[in-house]
Amino acid sequence: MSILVGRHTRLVVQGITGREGGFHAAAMLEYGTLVVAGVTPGKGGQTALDGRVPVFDSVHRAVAETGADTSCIFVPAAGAPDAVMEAVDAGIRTIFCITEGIPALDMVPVVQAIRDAGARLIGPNCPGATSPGQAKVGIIPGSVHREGRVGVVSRSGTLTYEAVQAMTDAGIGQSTCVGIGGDPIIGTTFSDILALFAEDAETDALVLIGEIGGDAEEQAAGWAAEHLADIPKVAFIAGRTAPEGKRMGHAGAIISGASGTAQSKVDALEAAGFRVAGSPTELPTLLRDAGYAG
Amino acid sequence: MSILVGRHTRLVVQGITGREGGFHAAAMLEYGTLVVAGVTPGKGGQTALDGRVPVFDSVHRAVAETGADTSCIFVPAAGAPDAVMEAVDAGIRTIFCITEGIPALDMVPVVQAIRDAGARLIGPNCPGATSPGQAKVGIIPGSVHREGRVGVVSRSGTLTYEAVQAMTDAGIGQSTCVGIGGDPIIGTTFSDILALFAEDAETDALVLIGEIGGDAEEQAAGWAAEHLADIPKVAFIAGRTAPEGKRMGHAGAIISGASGTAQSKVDALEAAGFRVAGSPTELPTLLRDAGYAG
Amino acid sequence: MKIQEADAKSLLLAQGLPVPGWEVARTATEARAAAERALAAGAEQVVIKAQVLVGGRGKAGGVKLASSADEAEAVAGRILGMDIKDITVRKVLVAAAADIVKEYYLSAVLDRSARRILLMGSAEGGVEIEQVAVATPEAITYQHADPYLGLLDHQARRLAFAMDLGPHWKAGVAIAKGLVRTMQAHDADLVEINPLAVVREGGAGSGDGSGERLVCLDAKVTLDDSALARHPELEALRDPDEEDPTDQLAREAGISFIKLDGTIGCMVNGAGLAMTTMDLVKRAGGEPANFLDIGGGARADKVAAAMRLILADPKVDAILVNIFGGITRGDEVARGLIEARSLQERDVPMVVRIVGTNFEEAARLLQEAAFETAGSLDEAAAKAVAASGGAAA
Amino acid sequence: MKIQEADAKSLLLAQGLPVPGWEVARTATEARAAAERALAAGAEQVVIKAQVLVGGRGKAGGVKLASSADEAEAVAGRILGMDIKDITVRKVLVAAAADIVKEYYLSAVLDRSARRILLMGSAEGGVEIEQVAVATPEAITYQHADPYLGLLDHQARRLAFAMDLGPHWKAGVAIAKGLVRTMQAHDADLVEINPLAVVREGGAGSGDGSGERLVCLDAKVTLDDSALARHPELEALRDPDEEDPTDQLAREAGISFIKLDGTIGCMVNGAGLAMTTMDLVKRAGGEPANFLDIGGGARADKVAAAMRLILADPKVDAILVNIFGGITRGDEVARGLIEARSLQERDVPMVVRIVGTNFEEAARLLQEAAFETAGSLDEAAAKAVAASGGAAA
Repeated sequence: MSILVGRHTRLVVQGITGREGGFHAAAMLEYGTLVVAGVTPGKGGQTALDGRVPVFDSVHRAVAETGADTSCIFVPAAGAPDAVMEAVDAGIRTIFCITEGIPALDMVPVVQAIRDAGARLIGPNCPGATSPGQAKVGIIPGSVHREGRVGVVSRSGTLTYEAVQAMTDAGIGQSTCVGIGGDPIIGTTFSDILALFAEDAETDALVLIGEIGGDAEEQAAGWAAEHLADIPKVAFIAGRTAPEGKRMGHAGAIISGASGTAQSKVDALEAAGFRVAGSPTELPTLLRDAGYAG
Repeated sequence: MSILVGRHTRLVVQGITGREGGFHAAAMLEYGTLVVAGVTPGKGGQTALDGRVPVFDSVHRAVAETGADTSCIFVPAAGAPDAVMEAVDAGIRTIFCITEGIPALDMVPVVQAIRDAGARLIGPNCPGATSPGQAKVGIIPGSVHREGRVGVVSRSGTLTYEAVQAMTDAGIGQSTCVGIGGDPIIGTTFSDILALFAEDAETDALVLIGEIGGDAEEQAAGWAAEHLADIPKVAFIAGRTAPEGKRMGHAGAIISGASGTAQSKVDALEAAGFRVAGSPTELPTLLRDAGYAG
Repeated sequence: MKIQEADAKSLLLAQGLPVPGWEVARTATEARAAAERALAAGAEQVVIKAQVLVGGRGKAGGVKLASSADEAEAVAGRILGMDIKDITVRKVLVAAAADIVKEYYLSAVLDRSARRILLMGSAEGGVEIEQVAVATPEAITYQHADPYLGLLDHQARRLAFAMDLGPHWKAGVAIAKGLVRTMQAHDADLVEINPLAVVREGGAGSGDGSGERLVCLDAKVTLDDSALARHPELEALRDPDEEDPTDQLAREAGISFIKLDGTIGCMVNGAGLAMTTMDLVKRAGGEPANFLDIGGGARADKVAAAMRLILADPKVDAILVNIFGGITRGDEVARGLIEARSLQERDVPMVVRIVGTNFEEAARLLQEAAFETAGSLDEAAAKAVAASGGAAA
Repeated sequence: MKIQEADAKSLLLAQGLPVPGWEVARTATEARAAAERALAAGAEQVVIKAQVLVGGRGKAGGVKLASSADEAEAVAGRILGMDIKDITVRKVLVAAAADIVKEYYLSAVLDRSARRILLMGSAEGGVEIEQVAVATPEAITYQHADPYLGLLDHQARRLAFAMDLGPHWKAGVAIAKGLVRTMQAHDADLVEINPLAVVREGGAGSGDGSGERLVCLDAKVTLDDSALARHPELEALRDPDEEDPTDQLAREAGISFIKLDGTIGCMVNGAGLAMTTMDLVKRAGGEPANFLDIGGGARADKVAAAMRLILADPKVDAILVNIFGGITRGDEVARGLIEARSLQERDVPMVVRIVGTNFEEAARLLQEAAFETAGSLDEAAAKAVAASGGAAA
C-alpha cells in the first residue's frame, strides 16, 4: 500500500516551468511518478519536460484534462499560499508544498481552508514523500530509497535523506518516507502521519526523525503511546548538543512550557516505546533490536 | 411540534438592556417564552426585566450558566455581526438577528461561519418566529397568533403580521410563523424554512408571503414543486403594482435575469401548486379552497 | 446610492486601477477648455459624456465625440441641459477618445443567492450584460470571491483566462482584485467596468506605434445605503443636482419614499406592507401617490416628517396611514399623527389604521382626536379611495 | 528578528494603542535632557531602561529610576556601556515613571500547535509569563484569533473580562485587537505587553486626583524573518549596534549561522542535518565552531560566503562540509568549494562529504581538485575531529 503517494498517484506540478519545479519534476518522472500535468499561469498550452507533460493555466484545467489528484508546489513564497488555495479549490486532496520562506501568518488561513475542505497539506518547506518503487513527490533524492516496510516521518529535509540512506545502506527498505516540513505553521503533523502509517497494512515499523524546538515530537510520542504500542519504533532527535536559547523561539517556549529541549523529546519518545538513536547510522541496528525483521 | 422555536426553547437575548431588546424581551417572557438569560457586555451580574432574567457579559457565560440554546439579537448594526459570531462560537445553533441596517458585506463572512458551524441564522432584519401557544422569539406581536397547523414564512416584517392576523381572524391557527428578513444577505431562505415545515408533523398547510425583487420566491417555488406536492399551499406577493425599476437593484437583476417581477413570482408559485392571493385577507379562503380543513 | 461615472472612476483610481484621465465640466466653456487640454496632449478626438445617474445615456444622445475644441463646446452645450429619463444633465465628463482594440466586461456584485461577492467577466464588452446573459449566456464567466478572504489570486487568474484577455491577463487580474477592493473599501453593492478595453496608447497622432493597454473606460458604482454612515467620504459624492428636495427630506428623516403619480398618500411601516397597501389602494380603484415606509420603531418626529413628505405633493387629496406595530409602537405613531395634523397647513382627509403593538392606546388617542379609523386593510383602502374620490368630486 | 522596546512601542503607537511617551538617548547628556523634559511635564520620577535585545534587563541593573536630572544623567551614564548578557548597552529609553495601580500581562503569539494567533492575558502582570504558567496556570486566559477573520470583538471581550480588567475592559478590548493588528501589519511572531498597567494619570504633582488609564508600559515584538522582505519599513529597525559583522554577512548571504566556542567549522545544508553534524562532531570528541545552514538550492556564491563566515573565526582549525543534495545540487556546491578554496587566505584542513543530487559529478570534481572526502557522516565527523586534533597538536 504505502501512504500519501503511490503507483496510482496522478501528479500535477505547480510551478513546473520554474528552475526548481522543472528540475524536480523531471526527477519525479524519471523515478516513475505519474506526472500528468504542470501548471504555470500564462503558459497554458505549452508542454514541459521535453514535451512529456502538458502545461495548464490553472489547476482546475489540469484536473479537468488529466484527472490529477495530487499536487506538488514549487511556486515562489509570495505565490505559494495562493497555489495551495488553488489546488484545494480545484479538488486536489493531497497537496505537497515544497516552497520555503513563506511568512508564517500567510499559512494560518490556508491550513484552516485545507481543514475545512477535508484536504491534506504536507509542508510547506517540506521535502515531500516517496513510496519507494512506486512514486516520489517532492525533492527527496530517489537514490536514497529502497523498497520495504518501514515508515519514515521527519520534519527535517536533508536529515531525512541521511536517515533513509543509512537504512537503505543497511538493507532496510521503506514503505513511505514523509518529510512534514520545518516551518512554524505546517499542514500535517507527526501524529497525523503516524496515524496514516498505523492504518497501512504494508508498514511494519516506524522511524521518526525530530529536532529540538516546539513540542511536535512530544505530541507524537503521546499519540504513539496510545495507538502504536505493538509496532517497532525508533527515533532520532537532532540538536542534542545545540546551545540553549539559540534555536527555540520565545513563542514556542511560552506555549509548550518545559518541552522543546532534546532531552524532553528523547524522554517522551522513550516513554512511548521508541528506541532513540545517537546517530542516524544507528537507526538500522535499533530497528532490528526493536524486533523489526524486515 | 412546530419548527425553530417551541416550548423547550431556552432563549438568551443579546442586547437585553437596550431599549428594543428590553421591550421585546419582556413581551417574549410575557408570551411564555423561556427567556433564560440576557447578554450585555459590562453588565454581567445584573438582572433585567425586573429581576426575572440574569444578565451576563458574554453568550458563553450565559450558555454555561443557563443552558441557553437559542439567541435573539437586538444589538445595534455596528455590533450585530459580531454578536452572531459570538452566539455561534458559544454553541448556540439557532440564532435570530432582529437588527436592521447591517451593511451587507459584513454579513458575507458571518453567514459562511454559520454554515461552517452547522448552525442556523434567521435574519438579519427579520421579525423572528412564533410557535403560537409555545414561544415567540423576536418582535412579531403575540396578539396576532392563534394555535394551529399552518406554517407561515415571509420575508416581510409587518406584512407578516397582517397576513397572520387575517388567518387568526378567520379562525385559522399557525404551527409556526417565521419572518426570514428582507436584507440582501440573510441566513435562512424560504426554501430552508419550507424544508423544515415539510418535516414537521404538526404542519398541515403552508403560507408563503413574498415580495418583488430578487429570486428567492422563484427558488422556493422550485423547491416546493419538487418536495411539497401534496400539501395545501397559498401565497401572497407584495408589489404587484409597484413601478418597475424602483425597488429592484441592478445587482439582483443581472444575476437573476428575468426573475424578480411580481408576475415572475406569481407564475412560478402557481406552477408549483400555490394559490396566490390578491390581498392578505384572501389567504384563509384560499387555504380552505386548497383543501385545508383545520 | 448611485454615484456619477466620474466619482466611480475616482474610487477606482484610488485603488490603483488604470483609468484614463478625464475632466468634469459644468458649462460648455469648461468643456471646451477640457477638450483643448486633451487635444493638446495628443488626443485625436474627445468624448463628452452626460453625467446622470441613469442608464442608456448613449441611446439618449448623451455621449458624443468631438474632433475640435469648437465642436466640443457645441456638443457639450447640447448635452448640458438635456433631459435623460427625466433627469436634467448638469455636468459632462470630457476625456480623450480611446483608440479601442477590443472591449470586455468586468464587474463585482453582491450575489444575494450565493451570499458572496460575484465577479462576472465577458469578452462581450460594451453592451449591456443583461443582453449578453440572455443572448449568449456561455459568453459570461463567473467567480465567487472567498467569503472570508475575498477574491483570491487564482480566482482572478481563472477569470482573466476565461475572459480571453490574452497578453493582458495580468492586468485583468489586477483590475479584478481592484474591483473587489473598491467594493470592500466603500461597501459597494456593484462595481462595473463596461467597457473594460484594450486600447492603443499614444494614438496615431503621436507618430509612434506604441503599446496596448487594458483600461477601465467606463465605471459604475452603487453603494450600500446601510453602510453610508461609516463612509463619510462617500456622503460627499451625493449629487445635490440630481436629488429632489423631497428625496433629500426623506433621506434625512430615514424614511424610504418614492413619489408616484396618484392621489392617495400612503404612510406605512415596512416595505412589504407599504407595497401591499399600494396594491390594495389600486385594487379598490384608487391610485397611490407614493411608496412610503417609515421604517421600524418610528417615533413621532418621523411621523411628522412623513406627513410633510406626503403633503408636499399637491395632487394628494387623501391619506391612508397603515401601521402594524411590532418594533413600532402604535401609540407613538398616533401621537405623531395628532401632532402632525395640528401643524399641517393643508387639510386632507385621512384614514388611519393602527394594529399590533400598543394598538389599544393608539385607538384611544385617535378616537379622542376624532380621526377616521379602519379595522382591516381592505376597509382602510376602500375608505381612502372613497375619501379621495369625494374630495375630487 | 527582535527589535528594541522603543521600536516596538512605536509600532504599537502607530496602531493607536495607548503607550506613554518616551525618548531614546545615546549619551548621558541626552538622557539628562530627556529627563528634564519629563520632569518639567509633571513626572515625579523618570525611568531609564537599557535598550538591549535580551531579557532580564531589570535583574542585570539595566532599569533604574531617577528623581532629578542630575540623577538621571548619572544613572544613564552607568547603564550606557554596561554589558548585559554579552551585549553592550548603547541606548537607553527615558520615560516618566508611571504611577502603577495594577499590572497585567497581554500578548499575541503565533501558536504553532493550533496554527492560529493566540492571545494570552493574565492579571499576574510584571513577571515572566513562563513563571506564571508554571506557578498558577489558571491565572492565564487564552483566546485563539479566528484563522480567517482575526481577533473578533467578542473574543477580545472575553479575554478582557477573564483578565478582570474591571472598568478598563473596553480599553483592554482595544489593546488586544491592536496587538493582533500590529502582528498582522508587520508579520510579527510575538507582540507582548508586560506589564499592561492601570496607571494613575496626572500624578500627585499635578494637584488633581484625575483618572486611571490602561496603558502599555513595556513592549516586546519579534518579527517573522521570512516576511522581512515585504516589510522594508522594518529593515530600518535592525539595530546595527547590536549586530555582529559576521551575523550581518550571514544574513545578507541568506545563511543561517550561529557562532559557537569550538574549533571545527561546519558547513551543512539543512538545519536538522547541521545540528546532527554538530552532535556527531561532539560525539567524535570534537567541538563545533558554529551552526551553519547554507539553506536549500545553495549555489557557488553562497558556498563562498559560508567559507568566509567560518574562516572569520580564528579558532577554526578544521572544516567539515556535509551536503546531502536534494533541492541543493552537489556539483554546484563542489564547484563553490573549489573556487572558495582557491581564494581563501588561511589554509585549514577540510573534509568534504557530498551525497544525494548530482553527487557523482561532485565526487569527480572534488577528486580532481584533491579534496579530502568522506562517505558516511560518522566517518566525516571522525576525520574532521582528527584533522582538528592534528592541526592543534
